[in-house]
Amino acid sequence: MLEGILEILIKTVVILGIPLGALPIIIHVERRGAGFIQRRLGPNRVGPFGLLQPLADVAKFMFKEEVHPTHVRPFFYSLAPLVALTVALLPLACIPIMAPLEISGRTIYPEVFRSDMGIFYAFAVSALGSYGILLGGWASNNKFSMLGALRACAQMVSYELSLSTSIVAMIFLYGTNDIHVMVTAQTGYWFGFLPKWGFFIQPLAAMLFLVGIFAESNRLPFDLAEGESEIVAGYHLEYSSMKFAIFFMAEYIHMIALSALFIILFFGGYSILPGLDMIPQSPIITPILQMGSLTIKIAMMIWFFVWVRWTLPRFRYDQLMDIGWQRLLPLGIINLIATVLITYFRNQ
Amino acid sequence: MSSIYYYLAAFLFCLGLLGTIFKKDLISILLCLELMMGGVSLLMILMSRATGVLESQLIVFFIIIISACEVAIGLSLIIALYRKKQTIYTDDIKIITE
Amino acid sequence: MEFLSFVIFLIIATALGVVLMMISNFLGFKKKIVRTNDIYESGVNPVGSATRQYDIKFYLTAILFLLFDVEIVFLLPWALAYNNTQNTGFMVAGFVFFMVVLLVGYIFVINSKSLKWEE
Amino acid sequence: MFSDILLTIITMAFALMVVFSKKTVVSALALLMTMLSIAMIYFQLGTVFLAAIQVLVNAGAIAILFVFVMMLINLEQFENNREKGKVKLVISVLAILVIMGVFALIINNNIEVLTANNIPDNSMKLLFDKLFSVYYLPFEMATVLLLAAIVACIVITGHEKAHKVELEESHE
Repeated sequence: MLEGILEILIKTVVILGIPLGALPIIIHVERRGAGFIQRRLGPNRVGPFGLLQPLADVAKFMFKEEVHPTHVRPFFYSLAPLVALTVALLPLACIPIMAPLEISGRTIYPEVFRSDMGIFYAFAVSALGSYGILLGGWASNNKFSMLGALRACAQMVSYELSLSTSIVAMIFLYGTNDIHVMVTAQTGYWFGFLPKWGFFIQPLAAMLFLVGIFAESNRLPFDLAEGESEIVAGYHLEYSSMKFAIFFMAEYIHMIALSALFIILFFGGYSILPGLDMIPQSPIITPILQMGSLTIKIAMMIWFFVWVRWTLPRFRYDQLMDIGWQRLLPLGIINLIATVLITYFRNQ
Repeated sequence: MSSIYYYLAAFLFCLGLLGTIFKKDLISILLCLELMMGGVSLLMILMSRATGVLESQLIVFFIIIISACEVAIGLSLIIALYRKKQTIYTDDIKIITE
Repeated sequence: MEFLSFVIFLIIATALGVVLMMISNFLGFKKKIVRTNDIYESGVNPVGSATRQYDIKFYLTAILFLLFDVEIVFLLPWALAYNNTQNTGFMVAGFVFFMVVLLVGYIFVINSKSLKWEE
Repeated sequence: MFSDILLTIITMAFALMVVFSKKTVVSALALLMTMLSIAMIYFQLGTVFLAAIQVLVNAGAIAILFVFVMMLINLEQFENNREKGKVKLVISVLAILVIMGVFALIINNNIEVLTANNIPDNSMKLLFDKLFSVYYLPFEMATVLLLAAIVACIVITGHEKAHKVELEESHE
């Protein structure tokens, strides 16, 4: 019993520590990437290549004055960032970073809690992400915040539909909910060179999911929730110092968690990247390679997010809703019908 | 497992009933109806566990579908009423229809 | 065991947020200026209250999301059950009916123009 | 054992908040928390799939709908003018206590039967197989019910233009 609790604690610390530790690096990459894409320098003064800039930012967030506006609803005002962060962290609990380990006859699963309903769980929990935003906007008691929160909520909710159609299509094809089985199904090659990734059998579903991630995590081109030119900063307008930083962190962690889900469904999860599997396998090297592969894949996703953010302009709100309801949702439904019918008639 | 969840299910149902009887605004009445549904579904799952009959878990599926429909239509009606009469209190509606 | 690990994860995740919020409470720079705590409205004096009536479309979006979400959520167990059963023809026939109902609802929604945002 | 009692207390506290809170928005948020703690109970009882559905539909969509409506309706213009019929309240509380008492009697007399665990481990698979073979027709009918609900919602709230004209007139 005590051993079990210790195991859970270690796993929890590792699973929470990796994304939180990676956050400053991601933010730094984002800024330097912005500089690179827009042909300017970006932060380069603090430390070599500006590498200490994230630390300086953290220190600044800690020592800033915490403004407590007088017109807010105090309890919910403090609760909102907490809800946002906790809900963003929850989907990480079922994401495995390597294959199950066999240690002295006992199977140790790398994810914090093991369930054959892994994808369901992650999907259900990430659907709660809009509450932090809605609560923050409402508690701020400010017109800009309120409007930003309502916009963000309506947007997240609309894109969740097309996102779930693509999840249904993938679960139908894999025939399972278990993340480890899904990853095993994606290990290996077709014709000797093409990895067996879900992306190559369901490119349309992958596109839907990718657009869904952008909308769910409120990233540009879909960051209507904080469109500076219209509603100043949206739902976190009245937040300052660490509370603002927590909203910021929650957004990035939500992005990381959804990217991890995307990689599990479409890019083989922790399965070893082509090229890296030339290295001879052994019980010690394989888990390291798997973790490395997953890290590389997520890093590529993050770079993709940065790239898109600094390349595309923002959509208008009516365009955003039209894309969600009139383009992506019918595409998702048609894709699902086609997938089911083709699978059925091929097996006849 | 202890039997405490049975009491919880009964408590939720009775509390919902109390609220439905005494609340004056329509939104709170809908909220209390949701509480009652929560109590019933919990009882269904507990009974399915005790008897081993899986069908009672299926009833929970249908309760969820029906509660979704009920809430959607109920709230639409409240919105429509609010636009017409600018009120959501049951007493005011009574006065209007008289 | 599953439940226990979930609860431990939940507690630690929440504790993390609380600790982070505490940090700036203790370390934060403290200065009392009355104007800082005012409502922010682009620097001018605030007009009216924030609890005004917002557009009905937000609400309609949410309501349609609820109904479509229920339909799509029930496709997930269908996708799992399809891979367990021998009687695939029956399953696919039901699926086609389900999808036809979903599409009829969808076409009705689009035709009613309740989701058109531009004026 | 300990977690049972803790979860029960949490759920009861939130349920009481739903009914007795002064602000309707707070009671909607309390309903959300009640739904989430009921989902935790489902999870603890081993029906993970139903817990996920509960979180997705009841907590994720229904509660959000309530919060949205409250923000649309601008509840704060209504004062809390609930009149309290003391006699009615006492009578119904007594009635509910009697119901609970009967319930307690039934539970106490069958305690071994009721606290047994007769669900097999792979119950979800069996459940899905049943839902999509024997109970397929009711399931499809439920879908049609959802269609009817969609149509009803659009029809009920769909008089946007008429409402706008009204508003403009009232402004003038």
